[in-house]
Amino acid sequence: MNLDADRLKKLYHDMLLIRRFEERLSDLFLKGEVAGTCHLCIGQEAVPVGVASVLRDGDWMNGTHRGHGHFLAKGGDPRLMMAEIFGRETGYAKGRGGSQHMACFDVGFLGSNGITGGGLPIATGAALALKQRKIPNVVVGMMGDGAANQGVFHECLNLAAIWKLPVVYVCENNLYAMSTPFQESCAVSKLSDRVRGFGLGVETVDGNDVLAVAEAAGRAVEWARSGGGPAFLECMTYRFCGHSRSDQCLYRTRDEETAWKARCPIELLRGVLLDKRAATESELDAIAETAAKEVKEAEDFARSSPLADVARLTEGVFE
Amino acid sequence: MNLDADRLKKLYHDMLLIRRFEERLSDLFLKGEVAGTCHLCIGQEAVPVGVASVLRDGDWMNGTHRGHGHFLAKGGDPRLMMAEIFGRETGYAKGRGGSQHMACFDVGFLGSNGITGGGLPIATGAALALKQRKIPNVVVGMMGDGAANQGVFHECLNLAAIWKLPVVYVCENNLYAMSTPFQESCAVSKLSDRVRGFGLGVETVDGNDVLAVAEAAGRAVEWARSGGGPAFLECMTYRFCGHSRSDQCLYRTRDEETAWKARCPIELLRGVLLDKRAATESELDAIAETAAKEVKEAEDFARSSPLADVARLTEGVFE
Amino acid sequence: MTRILSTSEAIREALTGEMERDERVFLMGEDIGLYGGAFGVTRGMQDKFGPERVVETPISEAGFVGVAVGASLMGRRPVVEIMFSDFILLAMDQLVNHAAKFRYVYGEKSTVPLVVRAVGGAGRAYGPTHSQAVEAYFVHTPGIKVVAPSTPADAKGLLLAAIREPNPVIFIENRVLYPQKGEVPEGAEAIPLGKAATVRAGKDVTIVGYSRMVHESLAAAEALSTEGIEAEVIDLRTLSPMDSPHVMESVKRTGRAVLVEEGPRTCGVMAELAARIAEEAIDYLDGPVTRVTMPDIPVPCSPVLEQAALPSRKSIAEAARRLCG
Amino acid sequence: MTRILSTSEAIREALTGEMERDERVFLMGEDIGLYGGAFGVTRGMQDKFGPERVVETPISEAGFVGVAVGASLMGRRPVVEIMFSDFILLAMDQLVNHAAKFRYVYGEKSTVPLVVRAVGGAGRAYGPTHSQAVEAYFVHTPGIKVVAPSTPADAKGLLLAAIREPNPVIFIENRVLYPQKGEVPEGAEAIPLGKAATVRAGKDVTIVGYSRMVHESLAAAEALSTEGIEAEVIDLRTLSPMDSPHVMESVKRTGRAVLVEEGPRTCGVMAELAARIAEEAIDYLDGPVTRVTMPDIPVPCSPVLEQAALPSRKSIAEAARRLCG
Ligand SMILES: Cc1ncc(C[n+]2csc(CCOP(=O)(O)OP(=O)(O)O)c2C)c(N)n1
Ligand SMILES: Cc1ncc(C[n+]2csc(CCOP(=O)(O)OP(=O)(O)O)c2C)c(N)n1
Ligand SMILES: [Mg+2]
Ligand SMILES: [Mg+2]
Repeated sequence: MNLDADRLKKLYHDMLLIRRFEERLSDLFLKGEVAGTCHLCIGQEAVPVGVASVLRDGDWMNGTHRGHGHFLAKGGDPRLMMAEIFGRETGYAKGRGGSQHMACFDVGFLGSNGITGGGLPIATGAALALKQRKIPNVVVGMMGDGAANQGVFHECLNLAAIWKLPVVYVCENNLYAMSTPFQESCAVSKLSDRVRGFGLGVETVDGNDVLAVAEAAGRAVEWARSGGGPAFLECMTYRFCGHSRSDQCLYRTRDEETAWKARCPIELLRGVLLDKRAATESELDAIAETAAKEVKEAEDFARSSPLADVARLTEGVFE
Repeated sequence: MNLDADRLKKLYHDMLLIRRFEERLSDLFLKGEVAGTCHLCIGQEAVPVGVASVLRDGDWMNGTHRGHGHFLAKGGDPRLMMAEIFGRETGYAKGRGGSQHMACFDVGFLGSNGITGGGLPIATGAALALKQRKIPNVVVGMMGDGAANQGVFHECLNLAAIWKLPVVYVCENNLYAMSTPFQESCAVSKLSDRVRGFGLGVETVDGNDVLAVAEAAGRAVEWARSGGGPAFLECMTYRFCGHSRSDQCLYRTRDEETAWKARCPIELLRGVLLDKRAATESELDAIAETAAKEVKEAEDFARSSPLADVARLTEGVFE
Repeated sequence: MTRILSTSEAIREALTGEMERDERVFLMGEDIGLYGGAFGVTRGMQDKFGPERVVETPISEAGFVGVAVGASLMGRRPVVEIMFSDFILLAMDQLVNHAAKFRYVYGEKSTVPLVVRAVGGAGRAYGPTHSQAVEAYFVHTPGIKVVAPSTPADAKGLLLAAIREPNPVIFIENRVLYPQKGEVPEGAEAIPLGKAATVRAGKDVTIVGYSRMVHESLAAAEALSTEGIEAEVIDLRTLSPMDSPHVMESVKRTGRAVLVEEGPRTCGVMAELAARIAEEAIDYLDGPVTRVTMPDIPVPCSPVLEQAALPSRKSIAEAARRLCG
Repeated sequence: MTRILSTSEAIREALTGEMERDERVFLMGEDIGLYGGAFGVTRGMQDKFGPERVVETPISEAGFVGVAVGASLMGRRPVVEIMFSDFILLAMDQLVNHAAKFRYVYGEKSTVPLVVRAVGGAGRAYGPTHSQAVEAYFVHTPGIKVVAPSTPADAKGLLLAAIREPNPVIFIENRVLYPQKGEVPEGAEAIPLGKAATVRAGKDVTIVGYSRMVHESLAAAEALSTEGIEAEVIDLRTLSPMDSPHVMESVKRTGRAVLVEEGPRTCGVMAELAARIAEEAIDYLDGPVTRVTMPDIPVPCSPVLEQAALPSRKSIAEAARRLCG
């Protein structure tokens, strides 16, 4: 077994962990065991996992509203995440942030964010901080195709470009922002064409092919790391699930869904692993079991944790 | 004398009216006869005059903070404008708006605007209104190169492009936003390159050549009028004066200023008029005198008008 | 004639009616077409009126709110939906520096007949960026009216008034109330802006609220009644201009005021009302003015925290009891 | 040791001192380098510290404020200048939905040691988009502190504290005060946030103001004194958290409160203070709480209108006189 196989298996595991984590969440929300709403990234796992795989210690990432995958890929602890979503005192933010607002500086995760596009200036500012401190690290700013229509995104592109900041904007173009088709919210066929005009290096890639994502992300990250300035990576992908709990996906066809589901990023990688004989079926099944077990542990941890502490309701606004 | 000569002489007059109006304002502000601050467009007159010259009845324009030229070119009454700047009851807004906030719907002027870039969504929305009413008119949204860095500008570009709105964004790229050189605030060498990526028709033109401006604006306006959607016109120009009253222009060289002043848009057009024998020296001098007289009358009107009426201070917030 | 409708239905009826009556009225917002908006309020309307009058927008809050301001200046009557009122903060410049100022600043032709429907309301564990109250920002802003109905009938009548109003209006909806049902008149009669309503008569204490807090206040009043305390409950309905004379009349009678607000306390809507009482009615007070509000914290996501943060019938009754005790 | 400095000089001294002391501190804003900012406050600082620490930005208020939030999360200490405080409305989302919420929402490592210097102040005929008061928006926002000094010494001491503060601070400067001079200590001692100051002792009425209105209040107090009315004048200095206990102590003594604010009245800063008085001190009042504020209008450009709109020593004295009469 070579290193490459290890790497592929890790990618496989990481995608599966996200998948299992969210499948479970989906159940829990539907059953009403967890309150509020949440956005699942089932089908899009290749993007965060591929991108995170090329990051080094000291690199940062932020997450969107659809951020569980981003956080898990960057090293978030599924137990603390699950506890947060369950509103427990042991959660990443003691139950205050919930599904859309979690951060962990120890693993380089700046935070997921409930405001579409709102995390992009934060990522850009983090890159400015790295540059000021002359640290050879980069920041990845995650976003969706919908976020690309926020004004502040463009302000950030320009700021990052003129200051040559070590930031890579990674867009999960899953063809929809909630129910709005990408093609109806953008007059050009690729976001990378729009972004190029700001002076960034850009690329559009198959976002369901984790290896293609990793390769392109590797180029973008090295460009940013080596002082070339910001880059933009558009990953074409698809969410298999609805936008949020209540979505019935009336705005897209079952055919389109089927076609994309046939290109499941996890199955695609499984195919590669088997093709290359980098792993056996049973090895891969074992990985899947590990992932399932981690999710089970996370849920047990969450359930056995105390609810958020009402006595401390007003604490923590200020340091 | 042919029609063409009449047209050229009108352009000449309109530019001179702006020039004289603002030269007088400059004096008045320096002498402290008028309070507050104001932004003069001396040196940039070719842009509003060239653009306005291709507009028809029922077309609209908005103005920036540097908006006297926009308003005068669109048909603003110098007397009411001067009265507004003098804070008189007879001013366009009874003294409430001042130099940066004047509008007149009767001449199709949506309003100048103290917020850099803030008028662009207004212009875009006005274009939406025209489109909804199926009226074959257009809106011109004026802006500076600095405004091009506002997020909302990009949101507007995208909205106008996907909705194919009859709006033409005209950027007076005078190489500086206050003291900030264009090249330091934008990573690409032309704004039109950035805007192209949003799916608009774009062009960059010599903004000191009123005929070139008129020609390019004519193309853009006809494109928008005929349902082609939005267009973007970047006019390269230069303000001969400081940004505002107190500016000493330390951020640019005297050489650069001299070079641009040698390309005064008014002198350039005068040259054309004489070359083409479209007018005689004395005819042109007479036009200049007319312009000076209009400004004098405007000032007299303002001075002889009553101050804004304090008794009505709180009126007019709501209809 | 009235029927029983939910708040969402009542709002949809107002929107539909005005769009039928006035071709200048159009809707704008994210996912308001096929999806019907995040909470289904405009469901079916794009089918009925077409995409030109139910205009779906990209996620560009500053841009499309500004576009609506521009269109309204030109005589259109846009009704914009902000999916979660928290996102209105992205459009603050367009609302405060532009829409709110234009008529005063440009003159009387520059009216802005704009309605922004901002969907607020905590209590559903949507977390800090999807639950906060934003109304006080606009109540503080000269040149913008703010409305916040509590019942289906008021939602319809006040929305009709807001759409017909020649000035910008922020119309605060509370999503927790969307499914709540009530009698709604069939006609198209507007309820004038700027008028509070006494929704329960009482002599011992005046409880003032708006939007969902009216219901909590009424429930508190019921509980108090069993203890012999008769609370008068006033629904502000319009927050700006604020019908403080209506409140003053009641407070002068009862001598006690409990002011309830779902949003954070400091400089909130009820701060203003408390200030006006302190200016106009202190001689009539038998006890301190009492506010019952969310504490000055972001809205936490966890249901137990969120519920603890929100004013409730219990905390309102408790405050009234203390005041009357 | 103290020297006489103008307010701008005092602010520059605080900025310079902190930048020398702490390499994490940097400045950000439009035209703050060579130009020194629209009012020259940072003049010469880019020469001294270089463009990496005095970072000039394009006109992208939302973007660069957000960038500063991100940098501060990472332990930098950005001090952002907003050229005219009106423009901060473009950055509301980044400030309210992000900076103000992060620590509560993400946990205690996510602190935002950010200072936003917002240059406000009416009275110079700059017109409606260059003169309005924005502080109340932030006083209403949980998770952000708001400071508004009135003297050069306070400007320096409070700015030092704001920069050292681990939480986001909106630092309201009044450009009309920039040239005003006063004694300023040489050292680098911070004045703690959250503490009001009694700037004139008196027994008959308490006048509370902040920023430029403190000077108008003091002038009013002098005038009143000649009529035998001794006003106590309190400078709030920090608006959030608001030192209402300090005010309460005084109001309970004098029995009269005149609250002065340059911004619009409804839901303003003084609405909150009036509300707290109504909650905590009504038993001590000898007359209604009285606010003296700008009416609820945009700030008009014409000098006569603007002056008529602004509270002045005259209108403050008049209010106090009425209250004491
Ligand atoms: C400022 C803002 N506007 C609107 C929303 C509501 N909203 C949440 S997610 C979403 C769609 C985002 O689309 P995209 O960026 O493509 O990400 P995706 O959901 O497809 O992952 C919308 C409209 C929001 N959270 N924030
Ligand atoms: C939102 C906003 N930010 C900053 C300013 C201050 N300001 C006024 S004009 C100006 C420069 C504008 O540059 P540009 O758009 O190039 O127009 P120009 O002045 O060159 O005509 C600035 C920074 C403002 N008025 N509004
Ligand atoms: Mg998407
Ligand atoms: Mg410029």
